[in-house]
Amino acid sequence: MDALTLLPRIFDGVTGLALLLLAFWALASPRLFTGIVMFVAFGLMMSIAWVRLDAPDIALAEVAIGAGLTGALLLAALARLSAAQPAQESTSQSVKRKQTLRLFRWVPALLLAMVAAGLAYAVQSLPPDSPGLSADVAANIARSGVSNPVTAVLLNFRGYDTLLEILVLLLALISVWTLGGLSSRRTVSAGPVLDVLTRVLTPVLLLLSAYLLWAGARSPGGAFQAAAVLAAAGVLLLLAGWRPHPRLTGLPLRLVLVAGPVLFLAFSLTTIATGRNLMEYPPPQAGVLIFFLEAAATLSIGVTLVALFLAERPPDKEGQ
Amino acid sequence: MTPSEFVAAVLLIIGAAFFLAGTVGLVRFPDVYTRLHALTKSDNVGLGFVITGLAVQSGSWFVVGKLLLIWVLVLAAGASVAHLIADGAARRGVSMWTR
Amino acid sequence: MSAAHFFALVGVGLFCLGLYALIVRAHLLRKILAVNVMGSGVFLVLAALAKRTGNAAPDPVPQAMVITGIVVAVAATAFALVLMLRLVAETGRAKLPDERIE
Amino acid sequence: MQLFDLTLALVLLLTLGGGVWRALRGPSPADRLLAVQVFGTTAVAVLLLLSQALDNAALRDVAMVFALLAAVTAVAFVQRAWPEEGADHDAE
Repeated sequence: MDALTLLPRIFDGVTGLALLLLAFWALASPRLFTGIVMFVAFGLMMSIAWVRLDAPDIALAEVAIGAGLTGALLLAALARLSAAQPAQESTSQSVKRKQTLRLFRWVPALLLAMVAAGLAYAVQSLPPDSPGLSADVAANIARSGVSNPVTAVLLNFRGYDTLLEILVLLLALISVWTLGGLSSRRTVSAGPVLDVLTRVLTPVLLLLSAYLLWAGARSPGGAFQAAAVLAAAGVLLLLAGWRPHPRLTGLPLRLVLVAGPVLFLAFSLTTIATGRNLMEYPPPQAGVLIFFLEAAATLSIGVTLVALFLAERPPDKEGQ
Repeated sequence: MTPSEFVAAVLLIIGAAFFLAGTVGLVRFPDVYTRLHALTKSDNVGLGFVITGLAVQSGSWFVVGKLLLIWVLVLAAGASVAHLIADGAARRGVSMWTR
Repeated sequence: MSAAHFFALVGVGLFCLGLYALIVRAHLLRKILAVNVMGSGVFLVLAALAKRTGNAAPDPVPQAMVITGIVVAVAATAFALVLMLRLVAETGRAKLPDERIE
Repeated sequence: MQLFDLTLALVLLLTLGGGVWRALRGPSPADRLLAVQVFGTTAVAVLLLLSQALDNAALRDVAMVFALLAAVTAVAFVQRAWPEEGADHDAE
């Protein structure tokens, strides 16, 4: 076997092993903080795995969400957790019980080893070559309005997936608000360096978000990646101490949140009313329609993610 | 091997050496400030050499521009983060290593 | 073994690792991490199986589903974290109630 | 050159082991966070090398997103999750 076929295999092997080890330490390290650090590193390693699997679209999404959002979400939650719950001693009774429980850990371990063996056998017995739906996508890509097959699937062939996903995000935010949200925390003042960093990075991030949205039609990118970068800009602003003006968190915020879903729903209803299938684009206008729907989806998803990070419930009416 | 390929290879190897040195420093240095110092070497110089080497390889001005943009962004973010961590550690009274 | 099958097996490993931690770790934040690792394992299996196309471009349909899944996972994580913090605010513990201890 | 770039990417991937060791060892939270920063920068370099070796221009976009967002986790740590020295809340 020559070096040019062997080397990628070694690379894949190292990546796979690193994934398993990082996941193990994320779940097994004694400190929560170490676990979170390992989980963030795990996400970064996942993006290398996506690259090796010829999935740059997924790599972009993983990087944008893993580097920008997940770490910030988990660390902010950990901070609130330590503020709410000072370190507590375990009672001797619970320690004893823990020890008994630890003795019986081999039961789930054994069961899961069997599950793993079964799943591994199932994966191994799948045929090595299976084009799946790629031939169908390739046959219809010219009518979809975009040339990036992943964007074509997300926005055209299976546009209802994206519609439902936006609704799921909105549902998550509504659930957070229904729980009463979290009380706002004292803001640590940003200091001059972070202040300048935020001022420089935020416009660049907005530009990058717009670029990914625009590039998604023909190369990796698209609404989700753009939205994740947009959300990262918002998270950075929140971390630097910026808060939206109260006048913006009432009706304007809610209008932005529902802009994407409403536009998608309106479009779906229009396609049905004009005798087409659900979300079947008229081929000549497909490219333009997809772009506008994606732009609205980007804005709504991005703002929803920022609101999920903030997790504060805005007042129902001004002055209340 | 053409001269430009040779130059690219040398630059890339220097870059990788800086990454290696940064990792050794991260493992071996005694406190958070010195480790930060080692880390910023791989950030700035290591990535800088790797990017210069790749720029020599690429043969397209568009790619060179993008690579330089990436380097500038990493520099700005890395320097700011290094300052934030060092400043935070100093304000929390993390003691410095003395011989 | 092809790269596709190898990464699919890694995905299976991640799923089982996450499921085990979900069962044995008591802290809720750790359980949230465990569910995320399980999700990553599933995504890895999906995207790896999409690559069984030889040298041609991989199947875009599973890839699109994984992208949707990643965004849904982060939203679900955010919601789960808020749920956890509410539970801590109510009970003072970041663990699920266990009657036999109290 | 393709072989050379791939080898170098593999070497950089292996240097991440040092970062993981530091993240596990600590001792302070800041030390653990440094490992994340090393991961970020090294991953940018690996992605750029892979982009050249596999001739895939999209990976440079991935590296760019990475470069821009690497700061966000660190800022979240400094602004929110960094406990006062001596305080140790994060043990379970």
